[in-house]
Amino acid sequence: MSAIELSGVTKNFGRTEIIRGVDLSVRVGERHAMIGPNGAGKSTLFNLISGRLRPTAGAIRLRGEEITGLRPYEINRRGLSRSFQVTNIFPRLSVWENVRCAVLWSMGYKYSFWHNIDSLADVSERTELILRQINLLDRRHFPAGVLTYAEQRALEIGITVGGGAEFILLDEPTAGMSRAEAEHAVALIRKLSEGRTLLIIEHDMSVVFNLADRISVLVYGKIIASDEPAKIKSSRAVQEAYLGTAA
Amino acid sequence: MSEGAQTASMGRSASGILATALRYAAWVVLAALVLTLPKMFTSSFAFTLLSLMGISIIFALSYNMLLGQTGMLSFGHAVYYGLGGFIVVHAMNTITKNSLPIPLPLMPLVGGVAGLFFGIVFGSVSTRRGGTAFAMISLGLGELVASSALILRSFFGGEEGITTNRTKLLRIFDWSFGPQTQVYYLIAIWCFICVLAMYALTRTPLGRMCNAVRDNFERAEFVGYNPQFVRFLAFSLSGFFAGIAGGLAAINFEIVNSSYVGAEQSGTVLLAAYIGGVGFFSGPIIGAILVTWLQVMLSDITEVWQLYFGLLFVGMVMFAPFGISGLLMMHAPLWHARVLWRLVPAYLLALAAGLVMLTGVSLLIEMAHHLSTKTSEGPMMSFMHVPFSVHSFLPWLVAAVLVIGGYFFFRLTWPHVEGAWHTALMKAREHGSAA
Amino acid sequence: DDTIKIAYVDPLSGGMASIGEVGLKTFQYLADELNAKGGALGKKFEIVGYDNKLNAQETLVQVQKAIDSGIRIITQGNGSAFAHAINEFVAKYNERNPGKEVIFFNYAAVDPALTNEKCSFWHFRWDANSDQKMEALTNYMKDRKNIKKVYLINQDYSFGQAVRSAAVAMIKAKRPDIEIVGDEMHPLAKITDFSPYIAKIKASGADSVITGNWGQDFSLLLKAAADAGLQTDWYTYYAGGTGGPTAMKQAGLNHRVFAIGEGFANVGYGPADEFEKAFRAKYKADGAGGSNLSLFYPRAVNEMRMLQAAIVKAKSIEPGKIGAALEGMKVTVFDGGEGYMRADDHQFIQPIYIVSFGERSAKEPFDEEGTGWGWRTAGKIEAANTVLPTTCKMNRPAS
Amino acid sequence: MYLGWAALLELVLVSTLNGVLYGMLLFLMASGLTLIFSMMGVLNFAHASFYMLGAFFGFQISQFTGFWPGLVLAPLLAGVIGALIERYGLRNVHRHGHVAELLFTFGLAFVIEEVVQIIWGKLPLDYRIPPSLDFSAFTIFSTNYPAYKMFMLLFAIGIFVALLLVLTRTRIGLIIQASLTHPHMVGMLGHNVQRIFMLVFGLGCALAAVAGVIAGPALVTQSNMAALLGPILFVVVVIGGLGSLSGAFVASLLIGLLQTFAVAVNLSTADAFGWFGIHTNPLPFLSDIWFVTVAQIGPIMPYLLLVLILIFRPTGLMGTRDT
Amino acid sequence: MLEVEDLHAYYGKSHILQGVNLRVGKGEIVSILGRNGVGRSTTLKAIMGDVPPQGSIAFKGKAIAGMRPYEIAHRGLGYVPEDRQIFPTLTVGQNLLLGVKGGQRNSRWGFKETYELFPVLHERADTIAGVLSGGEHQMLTICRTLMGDPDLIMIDEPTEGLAPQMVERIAVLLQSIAERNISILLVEQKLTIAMKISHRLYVMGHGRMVFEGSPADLRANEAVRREWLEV
Ligand SMILES: Nc1ncnc2c1ncn2[C@@H]1O[C@H](COP(=O)(O)OP(=O)(O)OP(=O)(O)O)[C@@H](O)[C@H]1O
Ligand SMILES: Nc1ncnc2c1ncn2[C@@H]1O[C@H](COP(=O)(O)OP(=O)(O)OP(=O)(O)O)[C@@H](O)[C@H]1O
Ligand SMILES: [Mg+2]
Ligand SMILES: [Mg+2]
Repeated sequence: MSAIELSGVTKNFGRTEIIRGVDLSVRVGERHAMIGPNGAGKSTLFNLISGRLRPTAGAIRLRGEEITGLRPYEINRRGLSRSFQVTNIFPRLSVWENVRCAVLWSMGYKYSFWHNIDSLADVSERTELILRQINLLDRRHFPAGVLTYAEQRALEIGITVGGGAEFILLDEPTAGMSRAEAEHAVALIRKLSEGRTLLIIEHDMSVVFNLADRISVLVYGKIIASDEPAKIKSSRAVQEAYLGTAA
Repeated sequence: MSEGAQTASMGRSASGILATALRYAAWVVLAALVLTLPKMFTSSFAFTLLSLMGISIIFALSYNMLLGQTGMLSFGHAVYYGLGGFIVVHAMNTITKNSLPIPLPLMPLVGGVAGLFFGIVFGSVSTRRGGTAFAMISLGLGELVASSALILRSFFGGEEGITTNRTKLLRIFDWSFGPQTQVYYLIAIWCFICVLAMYALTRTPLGRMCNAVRDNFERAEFVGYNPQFVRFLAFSLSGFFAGIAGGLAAINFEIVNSSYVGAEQSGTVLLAAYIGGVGFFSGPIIGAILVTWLQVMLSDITEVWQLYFGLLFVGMVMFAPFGISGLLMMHAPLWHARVLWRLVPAYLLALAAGLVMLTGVSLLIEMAHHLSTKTSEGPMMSFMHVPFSVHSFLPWLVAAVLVIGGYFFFRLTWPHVEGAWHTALMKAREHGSAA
Repeated sequence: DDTIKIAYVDPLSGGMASIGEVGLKTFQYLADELNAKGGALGKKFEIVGYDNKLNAQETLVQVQKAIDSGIRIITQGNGSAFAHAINEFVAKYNERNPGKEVIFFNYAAVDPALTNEKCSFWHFRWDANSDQKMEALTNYMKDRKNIKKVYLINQDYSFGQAVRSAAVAMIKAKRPDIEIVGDEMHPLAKITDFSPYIAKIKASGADSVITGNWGQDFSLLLKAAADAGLQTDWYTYYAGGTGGPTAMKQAGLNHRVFAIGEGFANVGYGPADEFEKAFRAKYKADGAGGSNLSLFYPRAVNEMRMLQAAIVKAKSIEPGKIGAALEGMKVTVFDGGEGYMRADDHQFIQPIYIVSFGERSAKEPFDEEGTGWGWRTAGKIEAANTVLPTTCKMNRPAS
Repeated sequence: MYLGWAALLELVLVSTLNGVLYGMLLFLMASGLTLIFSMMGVLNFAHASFYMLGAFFGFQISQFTGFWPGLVLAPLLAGVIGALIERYGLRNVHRHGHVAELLFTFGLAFVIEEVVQIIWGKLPLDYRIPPSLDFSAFTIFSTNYPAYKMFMLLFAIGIFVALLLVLTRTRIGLIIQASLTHPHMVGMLGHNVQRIFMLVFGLGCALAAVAGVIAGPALVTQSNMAALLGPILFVVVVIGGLGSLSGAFVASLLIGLLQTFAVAVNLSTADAFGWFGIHTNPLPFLSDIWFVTVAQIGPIMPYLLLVLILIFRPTGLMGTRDT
Repeated sequence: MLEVEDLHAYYGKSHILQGVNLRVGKGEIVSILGRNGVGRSTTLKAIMGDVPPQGSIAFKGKAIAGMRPYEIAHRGLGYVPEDRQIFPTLTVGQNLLLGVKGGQRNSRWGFKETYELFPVLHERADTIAGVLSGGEHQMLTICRTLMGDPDLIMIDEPTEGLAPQMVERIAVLLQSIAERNISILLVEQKLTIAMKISHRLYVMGHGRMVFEGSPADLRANEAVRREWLEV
């Protein structure tokens, strides 16, 4: 049974059809990359899966269980967590609080107003762990808003994985990072996604090819190929539609 | 914002324990203060004033649960305060009528429940929206309730309202609650409990998620929370505390009327919270104390108190946008680094200059006021016990000199303040890195 | 100390400040007048203004403040709501603080309840209550045969309600033939455009309108009427209120608007005219549009003079004694004629005048708000014909 | 009371006319707020104060030169004051968000009211309609309609058209809206954001003042006229939809008609049930609800409308962006 | 065209630019390379007047240091920020329209040229810009600045988040812009295209320039590359 399964998913905005019948199946535990030209609909697809948008037609399943049209938080509680292409954090909260907020629900504290948040050892430990992994521990007291762009991208990932979700969607996590940072981020992502299912959008081919177990290519709202990296690299269609001469 | 982080990270460390100890100490001191305060004042009016302050502290804090914590700007918070008050009065009257064995001190709780109830009812519709939409809905609801208060006489008692008698309830250790002193202690204790409760609330998962929702509504949805529900909870809870405040007010005045739910009441609490500083828990407390004092006393000092009131607010938002507590907190690091004293001379200079200018300004205002509205009393007036004639040229000259002189004097002193501030901050930084 | 302090608790800021200040000036003038005559028991009168900001809680806070500063006589008038609040407060306070009693003089709050079911020994009212005024008004109207269709329009709050119900009842009783063609209640101080109401009045074919409206509700109502060219007589309570004359002049309703009260300029009673002259001379340019301030509260004059008399009579400034002395006290009222403080409900009984507003003849020296127009007496109802029964069960303090 | 057909027709016609007139008066007052609140997003609680300033300036000027010069000069004066306030006050407050702005204008309202009282006193002024317009334009069913009201109507429409042109012909609207999200970027694209804000705020104040000058003589010119105006203007703007001038126009009409007809209809729940033969009050407590008439609640209907609209259609009637 | 000498800039107390010198000639493509956080973006912001600059900045021979950003823009300096700053509530068309400066005529760039360049923008002309794809955001910002018809355009990481073949197109675009003899000051992360299209290169490190020369020079200069670019 596949972890995330899309069948015949379409999405229109007004007249313009953006997603045109996507069938996609992400296997449990694999690292799955999604590539495709700008405006192909990758982020939109993420928005559909994560419940930010409702599909016009088609069904989306998580572990075989239908999640089409659920609210984002309901989907998140079913174990799917996503990051955003445009950094999306809690700017006025400290770095620490940012991650802690991501941890709280999954630890079962929900809307509690009878626990003292600072005496929740488990929460603090997990938060600290995450911060160490994205190595922002020394910046934890700073309001997230004043971090540099690269740091904010790292925090974005931290918030995404904070809840310990087993399905993780990352939308261009390394965008705007330098080589070095990108490589560090990839290492981090590899570590964090151990034993989880990862679906990642990237334009940086080096990242894609050294991270992904399988790759799907989305072009104008259709998946034109979905296969092992090697096959994708060699596929003509993909060459023309996407990689161009650069790769 | 990051105290939570500090305490958590410092966890079991000695300094952590010290900090916690200090925090509790602070509460104990506060409690002691609350109970001994009346002893310091002789005039019985002090009790009235302190009681009012206690009430508005609760109210302002409950308001800040919305504005400061959850980022919801409400123009109708008095609704929950007022309805709490009305329910309490009705309750008291029924209790008296049927002589039920329920003592007065429990009544605020009734108000709280009422506030909670209406918080849930109105919250369920209004918290669906945020930002300006929410603000405008709250404004609409406020107006609706306020107007209904004049229409639905059987419940609201028209514009003269409904009266009650607090002494007629079951007595415990024969406290009649007739004298203001006893009412003060009732309010003080409730105030203390509520402040404690609301403070605790800010350090719970819900409290933290309120901040998160305030900062980034959408992202909260993607970490598993239903932000609308978070807002709703915050709203209902703040309704609860507002209701308690309203109940206490009803007990204090023994009368409730439409003005309890009115826009004026809602506006005042917004002012109090903001002036005190919505960014800090202590802010609304300070604001409530200040604004209550101004409202009650300013009209004795000058007839044009509204002018000063207005000028104060304009000044505050322009020069202290983070409120009084914001100003104080700026100095916290210096205080910890024990370098605050370095600022004192510069501050005194600036203060002197500022006072000169302000004196000039208020002299101008008072003279203009006298000239315009007191023609019948003749030209003689007195300012700070100095009698003079507004028709003579000298006082105007003096005022002008004070204003302009004060202004330039201030301009001169300001660089010193900044300089002192920076050196102190540098010192504080070193101290910080050393520690 | 050697002053008799009186706390004047009324709006001195905000929307109604204009009215509150007129009252304050009046009382201060009266205090000076009495002091010039030596005060009472060798003590001077002093008026201390307290701003109740037109808010019930604030009213109580200010009263408390006054009491705490040693004041034991409180006077208030604007708004029956606040009068009720003070009345309740004072009653409770006196009960809880025996020996520290305070007394409440009400110079303008006209809700009948204050001297009926809500009456208290510590409350005295110098204004005729709204029922009495209606009694007088209807006594005057019943002889005016040209009145056939009456329209009632009032503010939707207790005072308006009182006016309305009294009017309905009394007209039915005294002139069954008069048809009440409309009975409108409109929200208090919320209407900016009265033309819809005027349209209805027109449609109803009324020849007279009775209204208790005051402030802008009065001015705007009249302006709208004039705009629409409505031709009716207006029987009002507060046409004389600040802004009223200005509005009537602007609306050009020459002697079509009638007002009722215990006294007006141009009543033609010597002493009153003297007083009026002096008063206006003192407060020249303090009135609307830089006009002279005219005496709007003859009742205040009665109140202060009777206070002085009562203190002298009681030989004490103890509120309890003053109250006792006031009960049943008979005096010649400001505009001439007999008046007395009825003991069983503390309602002052006095002659009442119906006046119309418009161009002046030689016999009418005084104008209002610099409009050039002034009051003309249309009728006088003797004190006896303003008496109404009371339901008050006064419980007097022991001793 | 029972009405014949003719009377009914009369009532409907007259009420419609009254409604439109009142609506236009509302729009006149709200037009400035649409610029400041609905375009710039500044919760300007001092709007009514500038309306009042307009009336008083107009009155003062009319004392020397008559009504018409006042109609021009008073708004100019108020506009300049507004612009200065933006330049030296509001601008610094702006970056601290809406609440700060709101409090600033809130305090400003206090200050303006007191200053007005110091200068002109607290009593109403005798601000007269210009003689040239002091006649009745026409008469329907023996109800006169004064020329001044017609003038008011035309003027309101004129302002509406003028504003519409300014906002559609120029990019001012766009620049302001863009500045709400990225002021610096707008600057770096070559637009002087600060100046535009200053001008727009000034213009908004000037429009408020125009309303004051025109409404002053028709209503009561007194130092409390600002307070009496109340939050109704915000209601108009929000119901119309933020960022939409036409919306404000429609909303004004809507509310004008709504209130006028509410008065005209004047039914109570009791009457309504009466038709169905129910004459006993089903809810003995709150008996008031039973006897409340539509006319009584007319003035609060706009707020009801506001709440409903915001819940079910947060963009308002014709709004472009979410409130 | 643009001469910058001894440029300093601060964020609060932290000294970010410590004496930057650079010049851009007419129709020239000049790139600034460097690691993250060395202050490349800040350099552009300082030139644009978005962060207060200290030092001398001359554009077309006139000193522009200390001018307000809109004045600088009116002098013909265009800026494409790294965080795009499109106006999310406005439509694509309106975003472009705002690029046009007041009182500007016979521009080299109008809607027509822009839409030819990126047809997708034409398709989305009436879409709210906030919902555009990352790539489309990038196209939009570049075009918006071009609409202002600048003589020198400063672009901060234009290829960030672009698909490979889109990167190609940007490179081509930049060259075609330069051919219309509009100068370009480019801040790039991706060495490849910078090397390909630049006439001259600067390498920046710790708030000042550490290398200036042609792509060839840089290719030759192993040391600089290792110390300042790679890790
Ligand atoms: N709400 C919307 N209304 C109209 N068009 C939309 C909307 N949301 C997205 N689009 C369009 O759908 C297309 C796909 O957008 P999407 O963000 O998914 O692209 P993408 O694959 O993520 O591209 P990139 O790699 O550049 O981020 C884009 O052309 C965008 O303009
Ligand atoms: N708003 C700010 N406040 C404080 N420091 C800042 C701010 N913006 C940037 N900085 C700091 O200034 C330094 C230079 O920032 P800049 O954005 O110019 O780096 P860069 O060379 O553009 O790197 P990047 O690849 O991240 O864009 C960084 O260390 C950053 O931390
Ligand atoms: Mg994308
Ligand atoms: Mg950068």
